[in-house]
Amino acid sequence: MSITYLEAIREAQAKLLRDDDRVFIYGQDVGGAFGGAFKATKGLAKEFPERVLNTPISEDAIVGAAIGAAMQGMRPIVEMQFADFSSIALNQILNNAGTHYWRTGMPVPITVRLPSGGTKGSGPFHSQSMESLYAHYPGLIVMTPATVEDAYTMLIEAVAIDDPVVYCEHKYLYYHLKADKLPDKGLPTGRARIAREGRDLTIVSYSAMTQESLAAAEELAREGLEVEVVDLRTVKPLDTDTVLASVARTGRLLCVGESFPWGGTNAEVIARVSNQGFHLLDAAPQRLNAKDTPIPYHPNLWSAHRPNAKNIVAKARALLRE
Amino acid sequence: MSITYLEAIREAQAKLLRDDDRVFIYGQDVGGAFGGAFKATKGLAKEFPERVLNTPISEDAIVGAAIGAAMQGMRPIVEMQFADFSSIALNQILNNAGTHYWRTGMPVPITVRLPSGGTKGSGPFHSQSMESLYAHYPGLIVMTPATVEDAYTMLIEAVAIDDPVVYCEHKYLYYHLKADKLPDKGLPTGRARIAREGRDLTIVSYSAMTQESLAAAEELAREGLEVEVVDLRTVKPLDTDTVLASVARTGRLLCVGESFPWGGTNAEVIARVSNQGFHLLDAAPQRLNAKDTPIPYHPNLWSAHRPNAKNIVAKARALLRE
Amino acid sequence: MLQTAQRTAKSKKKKDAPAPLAETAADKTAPPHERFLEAFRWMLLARTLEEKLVSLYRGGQITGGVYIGKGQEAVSVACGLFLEKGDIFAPLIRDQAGRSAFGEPLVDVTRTYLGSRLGPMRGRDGNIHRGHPRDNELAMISHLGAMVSVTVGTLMAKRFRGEKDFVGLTCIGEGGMQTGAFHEGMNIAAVEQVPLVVVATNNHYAYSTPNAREFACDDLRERAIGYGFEGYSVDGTDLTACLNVIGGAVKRARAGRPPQLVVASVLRLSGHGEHDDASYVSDEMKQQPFARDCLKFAEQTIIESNLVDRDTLVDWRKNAVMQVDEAVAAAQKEAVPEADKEDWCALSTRDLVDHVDEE
Amino acid sequence: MLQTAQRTAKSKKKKDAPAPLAETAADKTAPPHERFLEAFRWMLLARTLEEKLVSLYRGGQITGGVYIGKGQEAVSVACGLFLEKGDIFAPLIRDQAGRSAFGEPLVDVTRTYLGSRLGPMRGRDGNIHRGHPRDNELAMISHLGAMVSVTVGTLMAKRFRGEKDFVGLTCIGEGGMQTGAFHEGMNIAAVEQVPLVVVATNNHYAYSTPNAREFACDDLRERAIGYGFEGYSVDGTDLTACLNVIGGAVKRARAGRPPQLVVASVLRLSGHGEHDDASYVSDEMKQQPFARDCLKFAEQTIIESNLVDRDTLVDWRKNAVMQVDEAVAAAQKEAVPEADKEDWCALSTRDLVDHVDEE
Ligand SMILES: Cc1ncc(C[n+]2csc(CCOP(=O)(O)OP(=O)(O)O)c2C)c(N)n1
Ligand SMILES: Cc1ncc(C[n+]2csc(CCOP(=O)(O)OP(=O)(O)O)c2C)c(N)n1
Ligand SMILES: [Mg+2]
Ligand SMILES: [Mg+2]
Repeated sequence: MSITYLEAIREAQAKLLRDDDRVFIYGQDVGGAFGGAFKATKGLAKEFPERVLNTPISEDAIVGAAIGAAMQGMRPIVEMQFADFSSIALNQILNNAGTHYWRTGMPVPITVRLPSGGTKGSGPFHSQSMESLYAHYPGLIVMTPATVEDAYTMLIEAVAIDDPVVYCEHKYLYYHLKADKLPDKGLPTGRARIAREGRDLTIVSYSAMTQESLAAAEELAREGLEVEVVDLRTVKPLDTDTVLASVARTGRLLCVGESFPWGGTNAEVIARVSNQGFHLLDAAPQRLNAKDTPIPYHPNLWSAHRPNAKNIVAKARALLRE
Repeated sequence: MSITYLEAIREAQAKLLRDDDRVFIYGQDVGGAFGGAFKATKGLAKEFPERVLNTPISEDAIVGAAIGAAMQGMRPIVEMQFADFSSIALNQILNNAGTHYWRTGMPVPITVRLPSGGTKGSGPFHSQSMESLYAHYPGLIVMTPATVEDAYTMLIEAVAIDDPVVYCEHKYLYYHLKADKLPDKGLPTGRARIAREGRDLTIVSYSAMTQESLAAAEELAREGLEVEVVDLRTVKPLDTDTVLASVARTGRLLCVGESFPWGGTNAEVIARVSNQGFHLLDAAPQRLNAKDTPIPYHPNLWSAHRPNAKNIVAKARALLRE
Repeated sequence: MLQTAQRTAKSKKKKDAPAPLAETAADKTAPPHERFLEAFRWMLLARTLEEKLVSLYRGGQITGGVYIGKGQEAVSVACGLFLEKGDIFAPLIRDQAGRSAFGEPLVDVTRTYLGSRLGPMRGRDGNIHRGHPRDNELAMISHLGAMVSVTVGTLMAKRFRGEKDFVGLTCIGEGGMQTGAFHEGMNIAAVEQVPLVVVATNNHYAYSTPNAREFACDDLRERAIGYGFEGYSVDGTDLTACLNVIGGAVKRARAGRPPQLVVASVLRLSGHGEHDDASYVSDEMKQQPFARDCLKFAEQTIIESNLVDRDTLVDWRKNAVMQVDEAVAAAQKEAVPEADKEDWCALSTRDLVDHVDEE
Repeated sequence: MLQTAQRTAKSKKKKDAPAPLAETAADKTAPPHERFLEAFRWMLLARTLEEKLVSLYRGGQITGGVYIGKGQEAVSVACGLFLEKGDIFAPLIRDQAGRSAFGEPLVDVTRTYLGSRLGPMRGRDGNIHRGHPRDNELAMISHLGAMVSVTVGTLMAKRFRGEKDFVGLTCIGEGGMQTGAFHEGMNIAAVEQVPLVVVATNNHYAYSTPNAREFACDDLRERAIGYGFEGYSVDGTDLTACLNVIGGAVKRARAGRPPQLVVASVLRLSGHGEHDDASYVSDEMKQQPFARDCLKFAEQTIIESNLVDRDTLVDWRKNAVMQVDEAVAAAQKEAVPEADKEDWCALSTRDLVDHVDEE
């Protein structure tokens, strides 16, 4: 049996609905026989008609309602149809969910699923990676699973956590990524994973870029270059220790992320390593981001806009030459 | 004659309205005899009743309307009552204004004024610094004036620029900061300013934190420590060259910003210097941010939440000891 | 848990108003004039408290803004008075009367305004940004309109859990009705068919902005039908009318009718906040019928129809002043927060807190 | 500048439809049946084009989604047909007919779907996310509701400049009406009293979501009064009715009446996009009167009332196919964008572009 990243997300939600009647799924087109724009909730409304609910096109109210339900003891999972549309819910996520525990002492355990990242032909408004906006503000946990196993266990973890979680699932991995089976448990939340060991260079990445980085590492291995790939898993909290330990081994750091270049996860990782691991670095830390324009529709442009194995390899080679 | 930071913003808008009939001011309570929550448009509606207009409490539509007017040749200035409420307009700013030129070839010259930053007793929703959210996305210029002179010339520049500008004016500086007169022109947009020269340490800051940094530099000077203070003026574009040149002189970098710690301007500056000026650094680059919680209401908490001259001095001393 | 908390709130409430009247608060079948008298006493308490807050503010003893509900007490008290244990209340800027009637202890107000560490917000948030979510009094965020959908969610949760006969009530101003969040919240309430009452007070200004620049329909009540709400108007200066119309709306929502919108008309009899002299409010405005002071008018009714004698009114006033002074004195004695005693954690899950720089 | 651009558009339009009829497009006093016939031809052209796009999509020649307006051509064409030089049009997902009637060259559609570098979006954006802002055809962003306030702003600008007799028209679906952005946009249009027409098409689904989970009022037209709009309903399957009602709304807005809301009722006769088999649409739904195919019904009217003979209809169909084939062939010949030929600048002010890392 082989299961995809997308199926893992559906399986996690099925399990959550079965095991915990505080859980409900709320979002556009998640219900009925349809099961969501990406089918991440396919079949769930049949089994749990009262707890898998279609909503109006009202992202602010969808998250607002989830917050209210969480205050009353529920464990809502919100599906945004695309991460890009969470801009409409951003105020509820940052200013209501993110501040509530600190202000009142009562946490709001909501999980907001963001189908994130670029895919061919999706264009400026169906391709965004928004983890950096949410991680910048206090009070939120931001998950960015890069594997089928993590997609499954981290979503279950997200719902278990008493604090609000923004769960960024990558649309490019939905079908591309497969595993043989689903684990019962994964690494603890907030712990990064050494996706591949190596002693020449550390690549820190997350979500779909972990897969591109692993492909790049493969290729570089053929040249005898041993690249260590760190998968952050959550960008907030960010596992600085694991990153530093890797840089201590390699002395070289390349950060790879799909979001826009100014600020964001790559900048944060480099800032931490430069600050706490300055003496560990044998060369200037580098980063690869998407370009600083909207995400293009045409595949020719899109494939050049996002980092990919090819330019990761090039950047890594240059860095290894220093 | 002495003029405050706030008066400079009003003067700039008066001049813009007088010199250019494409300019209009749009926002909550900006009109009538009232002239805005902070009086930044006081008296302007009297002189230009048709071009200083009160709006409903509809941030999304306020910015949407400004975008439409800009497409038709106007030069709207939007006043958000507090930066914090721009979360409601964020979608129009990022996804409409920020993408329009790249998508269609037609820029939308809007200026969105964000009364930003903390003041005593303002609490979680009237104190935010949001420049990092806007700078992360493509297509926007983000200004953060730190002086009365810049508040004036940069606002005039903002309206002259064909691209959308997010103009972050700091509420703490409104009354605290005074100048003798207003200049006709300032440094070019995108150019950082050496606010104080020194050869021992570079402090990179912007907005109100430039003032705290200068106060810290004063104090350190008494101990014979010469701190160079770089005022970024715009956080996007970010003047890497001026920062690097300063670090080349001092070998030490401390970034000071008032926004939340994860990501943002401080991380971006450190990432650039570590990447492009790695060999210039004699010690690990440091940063001081606000704490990673909502901004507290009580002055005892607020003054500990934001960086200030006192802990800048402490951090600088430690860094100079390395 | 919720219930204990609720009980504490109710018992605290007994402390605010003398027992006999407080009892009738629970007893929703109280004869009209008793309900009216209890409402009047909460209004009196709110007005007394807010006058005190204003003087503290003028005396420089309150940091930040002070936002009062002067002129809106009749609407507000009716919002709190008909809610029972297990109901949800999401008050807004000008709901001191309703908060007290719902069971918010007076000392919570003074603690929050004075930044006491013992207050519900512990000095982390201030003034009207307070609540007891565990006691079903939601803590508003500033962004207007945002609390409508949150209230809807609390009611969905109660339905999920199989609770019965509950309602939720939230308040908004005519300005806040123009936010997208309000629209989405109203619509989703109707789609989910939750027992929600939305009380909108048109006090004719959003800060300095008059109705003409806020909306363009003749009567905001007309929006109800477009959402699938039942809509009512009420003279917000008339306590009797407020009790009838808002009480009726709560009853209908509880009985399973569609969500209810009540639009009250008043004039804000203060500045937007105490920093604001409201010089933009014309004398002509102040002559309008909706500018009538609801508290004065209620007192007049009491006197004219002899509901209680003048001595009792004097006692009630004294009692209100006493309670307010107690609440202020108590909060003033208490410790304010100190930075080094805070743990500065925005997450309840301590081991998931992110550490940007090692200190 | 705007005018030249507009002229080009209009002349391009001549190319799409044969001269005599195109002329009547400008001539708004054309006798009803000529207007009807012109409208029918734009509908036919849109249907023909979109059928072609679907086959290209099925053949794997289009990257990304294809979103068509099948069943909504009568509403859409009426949206474009009454707009004149200097008017603003902000079309949405299902407005191929209206776009063509407004003057969007057919080749822009094929260029955008096929990613030609010569298209208005130059391969940077695709499918329905296209426009000619300089020709007053706004380029929608995906976020529903966002274009309403943008259209309001364009009309405010025209008023600032002292222009006269202009209108703006924007389209929305019943799903998009539930967004906060739509609410804020409607309200601000009424507050600013701009000459705006909003045409909302209730095609009974938002993607897979039926009306029952979208809103809870009986008739969305009832929202007009709450905004201070004038509201009308129309059978979106009846071209004559669409021309009368939408044409009338445009006329009233132009004449200085309040903003106009027209709510049309139809069934989406396709999937949400071509990737969607719409299996969630019940047969019962498909039996409803609003499920009638507006194009078939219009053609039936033409035949029954003998407006033109069958040969002419055949010619028109041929002409539509010819135009579509031309537009496809042209776009297919053209170069697609190449990464190294792009300047990757999101700002028009080149010297203000930020450079994160030196390359
Ligand atoms: C989304 C949003 N924008 C702006 C503000 C700033 N603000 C606070 S109160 C207020 C006026 C509110 O008017 P209204 O809703 O009528 O309530 P009232 O103060 O009259 O009781 C404004 C503009 C806000 N709180 N939220
Ligand atoms: C704010 C926002 N949320 C979600 C979406 C995703 N989305 C695109 S079209 C659509 C359905 C639109 O339904 P409706 O407005 O009725 O238009 P129709 O497709 O029926 O013509 C949705 C949910 C979006 N575009 N914008
Ligand atoms: Mg008001
Ligand atoms: Mg629809």
